[in-house]
Amino acid sequence: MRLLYFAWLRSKIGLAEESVEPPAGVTDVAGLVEWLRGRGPGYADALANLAVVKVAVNQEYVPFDHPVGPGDEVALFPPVTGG
Amino acid sequence: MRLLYFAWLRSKIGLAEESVEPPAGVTDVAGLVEWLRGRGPGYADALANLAVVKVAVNQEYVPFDHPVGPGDEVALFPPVTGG
Amino acid sequence: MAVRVQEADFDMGAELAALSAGNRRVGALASFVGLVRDMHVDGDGQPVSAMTLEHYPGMTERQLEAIEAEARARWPLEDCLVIHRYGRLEPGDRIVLVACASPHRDAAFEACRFLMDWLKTKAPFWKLEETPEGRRWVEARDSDTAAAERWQG
Amino acid sequence: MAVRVQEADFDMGAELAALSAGNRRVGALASFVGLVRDMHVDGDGQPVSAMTLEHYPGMTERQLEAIEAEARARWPLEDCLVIHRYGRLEPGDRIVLVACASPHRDAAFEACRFLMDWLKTKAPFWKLEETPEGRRWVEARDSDTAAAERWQG
Repeated sequence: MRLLYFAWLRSKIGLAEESVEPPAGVTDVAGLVEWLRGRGPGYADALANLAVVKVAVNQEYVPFDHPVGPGDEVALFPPVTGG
Repeated sequence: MRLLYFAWLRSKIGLAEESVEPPAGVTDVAGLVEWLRGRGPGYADALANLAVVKVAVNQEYVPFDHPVGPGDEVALFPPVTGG
Repeated sequence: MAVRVQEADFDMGAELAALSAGNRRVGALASFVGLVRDMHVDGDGQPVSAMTLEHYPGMTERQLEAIEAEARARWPLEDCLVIHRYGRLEPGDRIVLVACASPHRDAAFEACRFLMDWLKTKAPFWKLEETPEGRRWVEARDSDTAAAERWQG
Repeated sequence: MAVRVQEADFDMGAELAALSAGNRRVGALASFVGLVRDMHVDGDGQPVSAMTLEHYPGMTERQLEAIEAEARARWPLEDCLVIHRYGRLEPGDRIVLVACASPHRDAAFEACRFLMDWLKTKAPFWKLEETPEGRRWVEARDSDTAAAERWQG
């Protein structure tokens, strides 16, 4: 699974992207986020408040109960501020 | 008094502008229009339906009961269609 | 602030760039360009080969300046521009440019639309269309009057 | 129809002219340009010396294309264009251009505003401002979310 982080999530996690193989129990975005939080203080800090975290799976916005699997591109980022 | 006609009022009357000296009884736009109607069939035709005639006195829109006097510039024209 | 009534075409890029040039408070620039269509405005299918825009010199500038001052009183505009052409124009030709520069996009959009709605109902211009059946004066549209009335009261 | 995500600036005049070129059905061309201001968007008085726009390549184009397709489904548009820049920009620089060409001015104005509202809340761009107190990520504004919600349902 390919993970992408943008804006302050990227700064806090310290990575722009990574490839991960979460345990079999991780089947949706919420589970993935929970698993990521345990990977270090940067992740825990970045993912502390999910009210300011948006998720895209394969470049489409999805809710936290959306399923994720091995081949997916999952992006985590703050609410957008373009325009 | 200087009179200006635009668009189809100009075509019907056959003049773009003229200087007139209406009789003393003509004191407002309505009186002026009534007097103009008597000046010939072109005027009568152009001024037959006042619902489609707009008036400006000294380049400001006015209602038909607006006063007019010797030094005024009075313009008669159809509803505008610019833009 | 500027209002121009002219026979010549205008340079959209240069005019728009000038509205925010050197002013770092401008975050939003909304604009509108009206062009001559090859079909009558009310969509009766009558093709239009050209049109001539007549206006009332003097009163036109006065009305446009009054409309622009009203827009500037209603919205926080850093600058605004109205250019309206007159004379003979062909399909595809630009007729009018309205542009509003503001710190905020809502103000820029609203003021631009307000100016167009008022210009359609207040600025003394008249369109004479050339069609296969001859020339005819375009009639004022109720929808334009209704659009302008939204801004009143 | 076109959506472009690019680091380079764009030529407003050329882009706008291209939208109606050769199409005699276009009577209305509404456009919006967003520029970098020298002050923080929420007006807290913090000066901004520059900003860097980060985006999500791939998803950005996808979202912009989806937003544009939605606009074309809602309004009778002859053409429309969205250009959004990324990278480092300074006050006065252009960030975004949205333009809609239609036979009718209401459709052109509405679609243009719709696109801007959705772009502000859906297109994956993030602004990092440079201020005297350091860099900071711009926070999303509730007013932008509210503006986008007007178009729903």
